[in-house]
Amino acid sequence: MSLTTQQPPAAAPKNVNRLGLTMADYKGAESTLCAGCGHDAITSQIIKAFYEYGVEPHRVAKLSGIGCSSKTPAYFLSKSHGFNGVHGRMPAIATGVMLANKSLISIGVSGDGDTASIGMGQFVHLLRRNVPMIYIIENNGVYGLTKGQFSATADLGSKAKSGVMNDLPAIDVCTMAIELGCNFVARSFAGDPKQMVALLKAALGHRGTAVFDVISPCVTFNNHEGSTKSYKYAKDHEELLHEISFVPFFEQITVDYSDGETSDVELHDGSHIRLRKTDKGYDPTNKGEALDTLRKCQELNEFLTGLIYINEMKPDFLTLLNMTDEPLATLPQERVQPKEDDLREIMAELM
Amino acid sequence: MSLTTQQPPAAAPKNVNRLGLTMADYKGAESTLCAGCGHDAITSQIIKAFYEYGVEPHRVAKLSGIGCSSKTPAYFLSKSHGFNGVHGRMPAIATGVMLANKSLISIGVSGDGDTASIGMGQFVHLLRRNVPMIYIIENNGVYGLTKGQFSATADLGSKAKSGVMNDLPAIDVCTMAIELGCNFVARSFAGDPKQMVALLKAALGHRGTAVFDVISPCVTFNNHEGSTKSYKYAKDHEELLHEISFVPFFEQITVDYSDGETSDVELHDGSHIRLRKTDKGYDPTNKGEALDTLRKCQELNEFLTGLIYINEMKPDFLTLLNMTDEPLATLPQERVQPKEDDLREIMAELM
Amino acid sequence: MPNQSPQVLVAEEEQRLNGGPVINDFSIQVATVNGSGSQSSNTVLMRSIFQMGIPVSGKNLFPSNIAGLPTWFTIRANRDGWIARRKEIDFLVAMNPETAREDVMNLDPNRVVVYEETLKLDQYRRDLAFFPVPFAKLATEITPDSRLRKLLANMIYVGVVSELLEIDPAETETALTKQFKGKAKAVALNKTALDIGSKFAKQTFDRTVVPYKCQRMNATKGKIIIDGNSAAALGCMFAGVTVATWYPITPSSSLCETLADYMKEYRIEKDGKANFAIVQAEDELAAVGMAIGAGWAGARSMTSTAGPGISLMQEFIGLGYYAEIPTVIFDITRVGPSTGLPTRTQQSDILSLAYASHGDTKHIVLVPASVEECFQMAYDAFDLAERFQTPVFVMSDLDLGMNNWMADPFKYPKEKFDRGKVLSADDLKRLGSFRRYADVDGDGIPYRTLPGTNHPAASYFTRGSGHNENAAYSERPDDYKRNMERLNKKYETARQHVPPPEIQYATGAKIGFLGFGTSHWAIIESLDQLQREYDTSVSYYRLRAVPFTKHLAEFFERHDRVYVVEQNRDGQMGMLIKLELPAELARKLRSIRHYSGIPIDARFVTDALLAAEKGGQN
Amino acid sequence: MPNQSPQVLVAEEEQRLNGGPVINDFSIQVATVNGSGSQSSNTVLMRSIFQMGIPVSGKNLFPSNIAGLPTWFTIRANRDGWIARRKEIDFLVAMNPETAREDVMNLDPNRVVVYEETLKLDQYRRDLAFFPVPFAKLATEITPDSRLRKLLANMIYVGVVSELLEIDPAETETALTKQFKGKAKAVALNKTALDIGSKFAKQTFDRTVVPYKCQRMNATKGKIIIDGNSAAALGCMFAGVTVATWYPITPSSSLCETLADYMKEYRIEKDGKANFAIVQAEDELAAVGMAIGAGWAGARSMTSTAGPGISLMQEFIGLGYYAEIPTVIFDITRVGPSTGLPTRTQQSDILSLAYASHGDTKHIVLVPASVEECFQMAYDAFDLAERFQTPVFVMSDLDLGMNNWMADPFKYPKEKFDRGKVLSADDLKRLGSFRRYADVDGDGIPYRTLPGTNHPAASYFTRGSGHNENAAYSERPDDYKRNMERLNKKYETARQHVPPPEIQYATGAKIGFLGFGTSHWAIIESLDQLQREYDTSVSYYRLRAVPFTKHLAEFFERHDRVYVVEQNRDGQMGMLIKLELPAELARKLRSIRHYSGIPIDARFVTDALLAAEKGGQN
Ligand SMILES: Cc1ncc(C[n+]2csc(CCOP(=O)(O)OP(=O)(O)O)c2C)c(N)n1
Ligand SMILES: Cc1ncc(C[n+]2csc(CCOP(=O)(O)OP(=O)(O)O)c2C)c(N)n1
Ligand code: SF4
Ligand code: SF4
Ligand SMILES: [Mg+2]
Ligand SMILES: [Mg+2]
Repeated sequence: MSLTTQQPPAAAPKNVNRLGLTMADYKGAESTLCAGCGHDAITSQIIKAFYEYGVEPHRVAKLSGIGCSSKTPAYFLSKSHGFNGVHGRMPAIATGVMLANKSLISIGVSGDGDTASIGMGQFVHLLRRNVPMIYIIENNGVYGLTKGQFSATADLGSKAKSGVMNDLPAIDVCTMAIELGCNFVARSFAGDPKQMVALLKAALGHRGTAVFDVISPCVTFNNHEGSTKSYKYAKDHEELLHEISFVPFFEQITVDYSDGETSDVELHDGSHIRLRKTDKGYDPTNKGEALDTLRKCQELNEFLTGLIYINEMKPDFLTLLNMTDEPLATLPQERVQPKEDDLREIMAELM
Repeated sequence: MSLTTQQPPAAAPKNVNRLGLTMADYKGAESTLCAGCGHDAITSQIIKAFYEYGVEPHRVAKLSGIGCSSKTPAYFLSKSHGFNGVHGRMPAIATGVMLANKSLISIGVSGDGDTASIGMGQFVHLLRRNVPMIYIIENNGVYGLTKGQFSATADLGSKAKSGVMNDLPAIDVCTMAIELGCNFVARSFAGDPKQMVALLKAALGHRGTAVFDVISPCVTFNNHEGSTKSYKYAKDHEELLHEISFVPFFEQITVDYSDGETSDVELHDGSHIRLRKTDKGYDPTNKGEALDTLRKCQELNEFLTGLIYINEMKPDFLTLLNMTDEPLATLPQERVQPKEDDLREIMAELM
Repeated sequence: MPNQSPQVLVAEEEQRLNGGPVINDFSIQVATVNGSGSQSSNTVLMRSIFQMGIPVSGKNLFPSNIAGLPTWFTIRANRDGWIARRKEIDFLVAMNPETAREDVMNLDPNRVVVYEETLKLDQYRRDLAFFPVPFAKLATEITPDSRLRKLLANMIYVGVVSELLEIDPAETETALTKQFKGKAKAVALNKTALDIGSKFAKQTFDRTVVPYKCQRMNATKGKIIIDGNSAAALGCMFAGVTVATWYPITPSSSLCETLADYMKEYRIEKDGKANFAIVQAEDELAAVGMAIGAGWAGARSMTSTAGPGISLMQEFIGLGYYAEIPTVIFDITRVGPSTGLPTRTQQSDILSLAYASHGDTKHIVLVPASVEECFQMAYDAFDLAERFQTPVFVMSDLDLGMNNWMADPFKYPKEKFDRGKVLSADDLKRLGSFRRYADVDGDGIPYRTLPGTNHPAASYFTRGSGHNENAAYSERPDDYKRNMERLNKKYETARQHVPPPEIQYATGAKIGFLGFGTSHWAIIESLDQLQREYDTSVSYYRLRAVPFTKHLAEFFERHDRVYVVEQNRDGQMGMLIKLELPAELARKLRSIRHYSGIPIDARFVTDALLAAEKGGQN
Repeated sequence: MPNQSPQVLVAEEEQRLNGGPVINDFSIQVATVNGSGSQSSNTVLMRSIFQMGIPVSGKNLFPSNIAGLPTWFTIRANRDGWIARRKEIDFLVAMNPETAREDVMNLDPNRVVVYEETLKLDQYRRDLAFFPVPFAKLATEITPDSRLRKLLANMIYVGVVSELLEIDPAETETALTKQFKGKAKAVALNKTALDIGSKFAKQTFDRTVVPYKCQRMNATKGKIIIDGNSAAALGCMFAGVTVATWYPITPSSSLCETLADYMKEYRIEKDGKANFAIVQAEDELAAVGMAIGAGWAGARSMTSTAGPGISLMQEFIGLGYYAEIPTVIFDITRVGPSTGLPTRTQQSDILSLAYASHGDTKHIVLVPASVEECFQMAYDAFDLAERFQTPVFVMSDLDLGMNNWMADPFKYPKEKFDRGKVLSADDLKRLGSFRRYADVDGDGIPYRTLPGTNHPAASYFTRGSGHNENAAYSERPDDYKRNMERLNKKYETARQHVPPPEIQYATGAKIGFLGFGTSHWAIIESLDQLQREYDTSVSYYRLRAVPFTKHLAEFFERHDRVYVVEQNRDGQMGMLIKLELPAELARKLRSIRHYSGIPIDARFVTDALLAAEKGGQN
């Protein structure tokens, strides 16, 4: 996300961000989700991250598919344009939006059904293209909106409320994303607001597809004993990669980061991600290590959270297309319509 | 593929297989592909493998999508039923076919466009389900039938005939398959008939989805200098995992296989795959090793051939569904229509 | 059809209230929020009335979300058997603070309101009978568990309403026991709540003030209550479906989910193995692809979906048509276009089904109007699909599919399945060979073999591209044309095999209704209204399938104007009819359209007809 | 329209041959296999005739594979300017051993055959003029490279044919140089082949035996030759398209491929950067999804496909309709259903486009008949899409899209783009706020803002589910109905903005043709045949868009019978017309249908009309 280059206001008043906006400016309509739904927790953290980062709301495009999760863009950033499309096809819409206006900051919210079931094909190709956007999967292992059927991320052996067991293996969207060349892959948990906000801000500093898989329990259909996507199970099986904090490009890096306990990753927009290693020691810029770690955790039925993989060197799709700097959407007629002489030349060729 | 349990004829006459059929019994209509097309080479090896294995033609269902590759089921096994469906959706058809008649042996032929572009979603979910079938991808990096556009397996930096370079990374269907839990993943090259036949026979002995990615040069649109899917490039960059040979279940295992130079894998139907290690030493039953090896080769722009991954322990989809032994398609009315008393009981419940 | 009551001269509603208690003719609306557990209470209430022998119907108007938004459940009791939606609410149970004011304001005068005391609804109107109940407080008497209390408040209103309507407490108890069958603790708890409600009402209110009463009658004996999706699921099961594939979508999900439940009960063989496969696919393209694959391989296969799924299935449907593969596709329609109103009802996929897919295509569509027909047509669809070797649609809708309907018990289908023209290995031994796409019998329907048939002549190659009679690839213009003309002939043959219409010629009637699906229930009640209130006889043609049968032209011939009643904006069934009829008959076609997402009601039909007839009759 | 030649009394074809050489009126067919490189030779041959000032058209009949299967290229030269397909072949170039016998047997008597000597085709018929040529042998004279020899044999037949038809060698050479422009070696080699061919013919044959001759005339001066897809691509480029997304499919691929070529030439800015994005999507669902996303964000976006793609796009199209998002969708139609005959032509996606998607939907469809219209309508489609905020279809076909057509040079569009009702930040400053789906102007068309608009009131939320005028989520029946009625009004408004029909009232005519798209060319020639041969005047209505304009009813009013000529089995455009017209006019509709996959020809139309008129005129 190439962000504004505005400077921070000299002495920012309290309760406003560097743009002078309040948290309320980043809120949306009231949620109609079930009380306690993980998705609402994510919505709150999106609001917080965008507020703290100081994103200009009018530059944001909120995109989604269909599902409880896909409804949430209506619940944050009401000053941004939003587009709630059809089931599983948000990636195509997002691609079109970014082609039309590269100056936008796209944030997509999808569900596990929306992404990993019906949407798998488009998800794969979005990653392959590396379309710049934040892509959040609010992952609850079920189809919430259609009342609790298993999705393709439901874990092998997870029990439905009805007692039926899922006997197909889960699709791991993070592994998939890394394999497909995605250069920002993170995972978090709706019950961990702090980590989520740091990762969301990091995603804002990144340019390319930032995949953010968030375990987001469905309190109505998948929060019971036997479920592997419940609050309790997630808490019990979380495997934290690192403590993560975020230093935005407009803040001075003050702490010394040669300290062996932390490592720093510089993002595309000049912001920094600071990782305080847990006992494991983990290098999120190493693709092989990322994949191995994911695989190992999978085998142990643990779920890994943190910044799993990052690579700030890979060009995004719009860069590959070598497009002009201004948004295509609003180029004036003079620029996009060749001249009369051009047509004459073409016609002459065809005579 | 759970195959016939027929015994081999005591003294089989020459030029017939254990069913008494000749190679001609496994041929199909004349090919209409371009002379020299890799797909035709694969067709020949399918004929050979099915002949040598002694598959009963009437038990085979040939399935495909749309493309030059997808036409080929018309060119082999004319005594088998064939179904050339719509573009990219062969997996769904195959799943339906196997549900209807589990005694069939399904062989699907697809292209890289058919599988990795339009068909990606269905391919992923076929693998997740582990539907028993042989799934061949005749991989030429282009859309042959629509005249040479890049497909999603075209390598980064590969040049089209027109000189245009592909600037998106290739999707590696083998990596994808292994990640998604596929338990038989092999890769070969249309220019290596011997390896292909051995792997095809191994696929016949396996139960579950057997993914077989075959680099199959398109002589018309992708066999030029600068292409990474040409005969020459493939030959120059092939990285052979092992010499492979196949011992069908109906043949005595005679050679001693404790010999350090070879290793043996027993397949579901009792056949054996014998791998003669190249200098590398490679264990195809180790998922991590398989993925690492693939990744390393990818980085070196080499392409790995051989049996990349195998796991004979995983149940296939039909087993998971706990279906009755006979084909559902032909169960008599008495078995599939509950009795009048059952309806009466149900009605009483609703009163 | 219910008996027609004697003619009355003014609008019935006002009349009733002035002339003493109205017996067995009223509607109750429970306004609540979804996810609050009122569903069971409403079912108990509806069943209690049903068990008293009074014809009843229940319609749930719910939002497209999971919990916390306004939901209205309407029960209509009608001694004459009219079970269509009725616009007017007689008895409101106002449980939802958010909508309570609007709910009350919408009532006609002199209606009854039961409500949570603290909402103080009596401040809004003076012309209603208000019955405040301290639901929350009463619930605390039962349990300290706050979640449970919320649920039990729902059963308390059942007690209150039963008392006020004079429903036999024994019936309510029976209904309750049935609802929580096997869960003794739930039965006991809910029974307590029920009793608290009725006791409170008895002690606090004068029930004679309530002008609506239930009196035992005998119009429901031996009948069942079921929703259309369950009925269709039963039809599929008894049709011997073996492969069902689906992707969740409202309002169709419950069809395959119920099917799965029934199949686990009745279709597991002695050795514990299933003689069926039900697969939740990754999307609708896969669902229909699997169904087509299975149909090709010989299974009785099906899938079920709603509008968005039908749109996604278009390519595969064309393959099914052109390559001639049997499968059954249920479309439980909802409000379109696009996502539309996913929890509201409409009949607006007609064009999408009748001509589904690009190129020249035409399809068979069965259109059930009742739960009996959901059962029967689901059953028939499999025979038709295999007979005609083509995808067959069953077009139901949300109102029929997801609401509970009273019905006669379904009849056991005793005929042999029609598995269509399938040649076995023995047939081939006799015949020597076969040509897959040849019109041997002159009916346009070719013969097929199944994969796995053990005969050297059995195999053939199926494709969605051009083919000749031998199923060989062909681009020859004559092969193509011959094949397309045979497909057309097949469609013509189907006219004689699809369910014929039900026709009711009213003596002397110059005008007729043409209806289908759930519009039926409003139409028959409107017929009665027109007769009683306006002395107007109208004939009625209930269409049950596309393609149409020969009866259609006859009906138009015998009337001056035919009003096609449908629940969509564009008059889609009328469009199909226009295309089918000669112009001199098509000119008689008029259109009555209701498309707000709420089920159509009789008064709307009656008024629309009268307005149109007044407006100009040419 | 070309000048009509004087009336003749008997069928022209036989006549011609008896009365001395036929000047500038014949058809050549080159029978070959695809992938053999004959395409350039055929283009050179066609261009040579064109350059002699003779009206000409070329049609390629090719198989759905890449190399080695029979292909026929037909050139029609006609002094009167008739460029529709003509069934009869006058001059056969038989290069394909596989079909040579059948090709020869299909000829009418007295026709001319040039063929590879070794095929010995003269054994099959005595009533043709045979010209054996040792192509293979002649080619060896040029090069020892066997692959090259095969290619050059093709240029040799151009030499032979040119000589026999008396085409000016200078023109052939010019055409050749143009064809291999910039490739000096290829020019030289091919020139040698050309010369060898003409020399051989000159030395070996008596060219006066050939009854067909080219004579210079002046009917093509200043004209261009182009295929419809390239013309459409140019239309898009000059309409300022910025985002084009596509998935390869015959016969539409060349549209976006050509667009990419032109854009790289004319739409790269001074700094080397592109002011457009062209993306090959992973499938059609993605292609249309990207186009819709881009349209929503304000780009002039488009995609291009054929029938199977249209089927796959149905869900997204419904979203575009209901959420009101502009984009342009080209459907270059081919033979359906399903994969059908992918390399043959048909007009059979009409219903799939006009009512695309589930629910109540109606769309704007533009129907070009000529390459000029491909250019112009491609251009117009962007204005209409943005004006009406909806997906707009351009329905071309394989015949128009992939074949070469003669045309006047395209006119530069000088108007300002119509970007529709888009509110800028300045507008919002003035207005204070806006309601996304309100019908402010009474034309059904609302206002929109683009994402990125820097004003606090700019944002709104787009969805395919129910919404009110403020774009807020709504399930209210009244909101839903109001919105759907506004969408209907918008469609009605569109009638005044789509391209009107071209109408030709023949004086005194009681009957009329109604045609559209490529059927046009057969119809205008048929009009001439009917006039000259049967003294029958017929009016002609060329439909250019759906929805129809007010002219339609008028045309039907003024005639007794209107024959809708179309290239599909089911008479799909006739169906749309029936639905639109009052019944008393609809009864006048008759249907002439050609659907074998081969382009329709004038004689077919003439014969069908005469048969129908004879058959009974009520
Ligand atoms: C084409 C199509 N098929 C099916 C549906 C029905 N549908 C709505 S949401 C949904 C699943 C949502 O699951 P998920 O993406 O996991 O979101 P969640 O509700 O769990 O947040 C489905 C199947 C639809 N809207 N469109
Ligand atoms: C829905 C649909 N879109 C597009 C096409 C056109 N099409 C036919 S084959 C093909 C690509 C085939 O490529 P691949 O699968 O790699 O096969 P190959 O020809 O290279 O063997 C395409 C795009 C189609 N038939 N159907
Ligand atoms: S159903 Fe589940 S996912 Fe949907 S809102 Fe409720 S808790 Fe959240
Ligand atoms: S175009 Fe390519 S893939 Fe197709 S048949 Fe020819 S060589 Fe094979
Ligand atoms: Mg989910
Ligand atoms: Mg390919």
